[in-house]
Amino acid sequence: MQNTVYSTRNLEIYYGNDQIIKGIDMDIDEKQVTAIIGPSGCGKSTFLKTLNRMIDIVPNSKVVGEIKYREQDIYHEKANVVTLRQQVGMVFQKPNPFPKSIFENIAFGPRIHGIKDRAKLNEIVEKSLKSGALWDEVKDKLNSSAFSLSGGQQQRLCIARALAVEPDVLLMDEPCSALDPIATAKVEDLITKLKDKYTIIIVTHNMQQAARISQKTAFFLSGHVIEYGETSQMFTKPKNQKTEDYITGRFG
Amino acid sequence: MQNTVYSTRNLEIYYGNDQIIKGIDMDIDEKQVTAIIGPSGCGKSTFLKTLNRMIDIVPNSKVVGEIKYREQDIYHEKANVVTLRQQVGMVFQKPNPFPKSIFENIAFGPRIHGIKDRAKLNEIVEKSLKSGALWDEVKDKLNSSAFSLSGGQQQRLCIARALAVEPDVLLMDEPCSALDPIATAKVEDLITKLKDKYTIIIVTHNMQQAARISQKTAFFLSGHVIEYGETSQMFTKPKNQKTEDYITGRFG
Amino acid sequence: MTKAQKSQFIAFGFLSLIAMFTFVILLAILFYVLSRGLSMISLEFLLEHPRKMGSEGGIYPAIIGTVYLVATTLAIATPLGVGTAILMNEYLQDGPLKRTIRFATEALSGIPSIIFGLFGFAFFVILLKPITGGWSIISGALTGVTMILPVIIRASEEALKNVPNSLREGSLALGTTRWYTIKKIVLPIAFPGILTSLILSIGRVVGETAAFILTLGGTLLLPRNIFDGSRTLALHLYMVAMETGNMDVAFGTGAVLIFLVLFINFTTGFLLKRLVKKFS
Amino acid sequence: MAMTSVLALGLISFFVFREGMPIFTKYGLSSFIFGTTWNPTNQIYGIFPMIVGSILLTIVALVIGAPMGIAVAVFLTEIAPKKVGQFFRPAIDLLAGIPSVIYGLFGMVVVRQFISEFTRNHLGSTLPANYQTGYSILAGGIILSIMILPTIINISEDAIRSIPKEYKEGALALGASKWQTIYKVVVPAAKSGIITSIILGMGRALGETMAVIMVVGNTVLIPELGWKGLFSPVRSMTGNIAIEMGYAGPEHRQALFATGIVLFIFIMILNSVTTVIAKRGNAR
Amino acid sequence: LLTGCGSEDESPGETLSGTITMAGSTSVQPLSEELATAFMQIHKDARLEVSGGGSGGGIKAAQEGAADIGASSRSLKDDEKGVVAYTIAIDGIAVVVHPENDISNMSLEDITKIFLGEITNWSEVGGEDVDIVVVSREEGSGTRGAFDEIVLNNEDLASTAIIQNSTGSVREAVSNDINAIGYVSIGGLNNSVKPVKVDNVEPTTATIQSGAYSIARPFIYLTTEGKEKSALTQAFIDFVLSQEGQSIVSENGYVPVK
Ligand SMILES: Nc1ncnc2c1ncn2[C@@H]1O[C@H](COP(=O)(O)OP(=O)(O)OP(=O)(O)O)[C@@H](O)[C@H]1O
Ligand SMILES: Nc1ncnc2c1ncn2[C@@H]1O[C@H](COP(=O)(O)OP(=O)(O)OP(=O)(O)O)[C@@H](O)[C@H]1O
Ligand SMILES: [Mg+2]
Ligand SMILES: [Mg+2]
Ligand SMILES: O=P([O-])([O-])[O-]
Repeated sequence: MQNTVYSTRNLEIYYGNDQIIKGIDMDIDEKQVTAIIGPSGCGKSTFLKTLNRMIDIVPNSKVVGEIKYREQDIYHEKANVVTLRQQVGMVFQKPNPFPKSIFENIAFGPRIHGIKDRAKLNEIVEKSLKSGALWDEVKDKLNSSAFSLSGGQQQRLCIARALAVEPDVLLMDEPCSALDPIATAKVEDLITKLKDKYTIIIVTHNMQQAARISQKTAFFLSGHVIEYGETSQMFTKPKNQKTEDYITGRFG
Repeated sequence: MQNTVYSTRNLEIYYGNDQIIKGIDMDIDEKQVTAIIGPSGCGKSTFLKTLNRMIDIVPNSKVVGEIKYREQDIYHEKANVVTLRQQVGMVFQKPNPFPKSIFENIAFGPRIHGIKDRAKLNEIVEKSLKSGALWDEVKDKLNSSAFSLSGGQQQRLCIARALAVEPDVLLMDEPCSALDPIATAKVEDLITKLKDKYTIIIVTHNMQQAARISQKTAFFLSGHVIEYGETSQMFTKPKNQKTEDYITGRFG
Repeated sequence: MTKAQKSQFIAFGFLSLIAMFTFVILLAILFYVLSRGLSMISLEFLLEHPRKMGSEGGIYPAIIGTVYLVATTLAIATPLGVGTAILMNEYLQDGPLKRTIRFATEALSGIPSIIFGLFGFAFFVILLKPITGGWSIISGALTGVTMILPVIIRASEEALKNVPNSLREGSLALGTTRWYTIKKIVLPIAFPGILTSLILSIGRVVGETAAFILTLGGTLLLPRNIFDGSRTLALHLYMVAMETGNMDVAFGTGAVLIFLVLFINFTTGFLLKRLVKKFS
Repeated sequence: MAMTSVLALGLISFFVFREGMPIFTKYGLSSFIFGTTWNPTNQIYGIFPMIVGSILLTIVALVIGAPMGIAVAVFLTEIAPKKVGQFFRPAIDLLAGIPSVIYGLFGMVVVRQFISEFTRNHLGSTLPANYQTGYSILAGGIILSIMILPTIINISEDAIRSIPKEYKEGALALGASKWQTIYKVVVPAAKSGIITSIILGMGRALGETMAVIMVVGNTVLIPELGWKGLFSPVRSMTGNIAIEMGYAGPEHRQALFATGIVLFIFIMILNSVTTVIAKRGNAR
Repeated sequence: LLTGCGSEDESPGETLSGTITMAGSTSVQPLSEELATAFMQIHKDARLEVSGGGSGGGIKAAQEGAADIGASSRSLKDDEKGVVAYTIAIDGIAVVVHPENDISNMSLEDITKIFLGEITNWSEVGGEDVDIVVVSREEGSGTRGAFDEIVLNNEDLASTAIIQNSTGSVREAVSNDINAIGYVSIGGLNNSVKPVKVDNVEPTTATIQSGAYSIARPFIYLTTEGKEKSALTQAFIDFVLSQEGQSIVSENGYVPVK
């Protein structure tokens, strides 16, 4: 039995008056990949953003209910969102490197957390890029702009950037949807490697991707979790008719 | 044997210096649905836009090679693009009704092609909305803004609008990707009905959709047509390994 | 040609004609002012003091007055304007406060400059005379600040808005504070846009007359500090033209002003281009 | 700090109203606004001629400037090749950047002179003498129309550019010509932005001071009805303030601040209209 | 930058420094400029800022203390209190027409009628058959005040008159219009316009001094009553009224008062 990293209870999320997430109870386990699937607009991104409170920056958003991250209520008034986000890294749909050099992109996080020593920074950058499976491709041009990289490289850079602050969890919102097949394969490989050390929660539109890389899958529909369980089981014998309809492509 | 509506030879398309379509020879048959599938960025939309020369409005685009529509070279210097676009209607990914009433949306095309008589317009509007499977839903509010319709209704409105100028071919670029399952189902039904009178070429991301509604499927990858043939055959026994990888979701 | 093509041909021809006409008007104004003014411009004209109420001599004090006024106005308006823009775009959520500020900013930007002049006269010149020295550069500058504040706020906000949200998210998701994200990511990217807004507002100050005629005093003497009265080039042009009727000096001053505006526009154009390049 | 603009607006309103209100209470609002005599020496304050003057100048400026501005905006967004656009942009920025006194000077020396000669030579017998000086609504309107062009062009251009390209694609794909697409889809869809540009141009024309003083003659006079009125000299509200402010005795000065209040209210009305239009535009 | 904004801080006997501001009449302004320039040549540290605004503004500025010295180009009215007045010169108001206008002499009565709008055609006063364009100054102008009083007996100016707000712009308007008539300070004359004789008397310093030319008025400096003048202000007024100052007055075409 694995440790639970996140557990949500009666989680409801609103944008203004629209209720997007309509009561979700979900426990997410440590050191494995949890995939979230579901048709467009069902609330996958919204749910994900709530786990590291990135949703705070969405105007008029409101979160009701409970989310515990490692036993801590992250919406408790004393909760520290900066620390939370350091522990819970995030990778976005479109690669979003800063308009700085490759080196500075990776060093950005460690710097804010107080690391100034150049040797130490060098070490972190190398380590993170290696963990991000990008080191070999960029080691000779660390000072070039991050924009000079291809889309897939940029995405791995963003993953490496998130790893540089030594997170515990990685949230990924369709990290491959802007990538070509080859880049996608590389990122998938990377994710599979990372799950030994990190807890990964990934939103994807690509059912096959979910099947390939995740251990558990949650199927979202209109703000509800319709089905949540072992990936292998869900893709072979879904319990719910809607799940089956969705994964066989009858809609979405 | 059916008539060929389009045939392309050595078709190459460039945006600036980027070659997007890298030599396509393809014959498209009359009165059936031809689906184009392939991963994001492979050039599906670009190819489609070339068939009614909508690509002309993309700055720096260049088309090389030959496209014949019903034996006419559409890129011939004497070719009339206005007539071409009247014969080859187009439906876009996002429903794009004009900010006018439902009636005016449908009447727009006939009007610009010179029909002024109100009775005649009424008749066309009714007929087109019926063909677009929307008449029953909107017949009592023809003067309301098109924006008051739901997404799926808007998309059917756009289809009806295209039908109002009595086209021969309908090009559709992911017409359901912004729609929910129920609206998708309605549009798919509509497409199936329309294929008796019109030649339909549809780009889709949804493999199941292609399987459900098309008779022929072309698989595009990086500007090439990897495989093109009977849909039934392609989804059951693809000839090419890449096609198989793609339709079984190994990438994309 | 079909009917549609024919009407397109006529319409496009007509529109192009009007556009050309507009262009010609601009050229005509430029050409006229420069052709009458250029011959006046010489080193003496630029560096000498005026005599006979400006109808003789040069325009040196007006140049210096303009520089003083612009510098003072910007020194006060920049922190206020950029600060407000940061607050509006990065911190405030929609609410009464933001709406009030937005309303005030928009209302200010619509108010005619003569009203700013009336206000500046009643408030800075008369009421605050012990502090501002009455008609003075500081009175003019404070009046100018109220005028250009909306320009700076709006353009800076625009610059901040153009910073892709994904970069803010990227930074915040690494566990940074908002201010750190603004300082390290947002402001550096928005900088050219903000700079552009400042230069635009220089143009506004340089070109303004109605507000300054009531607040600067309009003396021909060289200002020594910001508590002295002064006149700007635009004010000088107006006063020379209206009080002395010496059109040559007026056009000479006009030509100098046009060069100034050209310089300002060139610089903004350059900055904007850099901005665009950065994002493409 | 962010409250500076709120503070500034508050102070401005407060001062202008405080200084101007006594006139209303003393002589009555309607006699101030509808009075046709302006004779501060004898304590008669009626600004109706100035209100009429401001409105007429604005109308003439719009009649000339709005169609031109919109035409240029359409030309630049939809017709002109990129190269031509690159030529135009700096030209329009320059037009916007030229100080108003230069327009005034040009108007006074060139436009006024031209109109004066034209009236002398062609309309000498039909127009009264003070309509033949060139100091006129027409001169003011022409200069103002040039001055508001950049506002109208830039804002209309933005409005047209921000039309979703889907509309255009939709129309073109139905076989509409470029021009049909422009006038049947693009311009109607950009309507609220275009109207906003006109109203902002209106505000600019109404608020312009120095250039107007230099070319309109500043006579306190209600122009004749009809085309002849075009050649009449007038005084604008802004001109009234700027010309007489320096000279004014206590009550006279209050009357000028009161003129400011009226102008202020005009502008505020225009501003709210733009806000409403912008809101409606966004709501779509 | 934060230095010397007041003039109160001088003690007499030291070299004069500080700033005084003068505002008001645009007719007095050119003379004030000359006087100030001469004064500043003697007192290098002094700064005399001269601005316009018009007589009404000058009087007001002196009353309120907005300026150290106000300037007016007409005598004070009975209700204009709270100021100390120093007459520094006498100036004539010349009636001017376009240089190509044939008329060079007019009766005062005709001039009155023209400005009242009772005569509207040049032929009525012996010129060509064209309408007259009347150019006047704005409310609050000292020149206008004096002209209205002397020529129009305070009756209302023709409502069709073009209004210009400074001596220079009246001159400009008349010089641009062959049918125009206007009036300006004689110190403000130049050859772009032609002064006419009034009842056969030419407007010159001599005829004004002798009283033969009747359209004349004083130039007045005003200071705030009951407020002690700064040493600099006092020194400047003393200078203006001195031999040296008055010779500058006559050099510039005005009638000295001493
Ligand atoms: N900032 C916002 N304000 C208001 N509504 C929003 C906002 N962001 C998203 N929504 C709405 O919330 C719903 C859920 O959005 P969300 O982005 O979570 O969907 P999703 O499942 O991630 O879809 P996709 O697969 O398209 O990314 C959608 O209907 C969307 O329109
Ligand atoms: N206007 C344009 N200018 C330059 N490049 C473009 C333009 N439009 C598309 N491209 C590029 O051309 C390539 C093919 O684009 P296209 O839109 O045809 O892809 P697609 O197969 O339709 O993908 P999707 O499934 O995402 O719609 C992409 O790499 C895209 O970035
Ligand atoms: Mg999402
Ligand atoms: Mg596409
Ligand atoms: O400017 P004025 O001398 O006529 O007051």
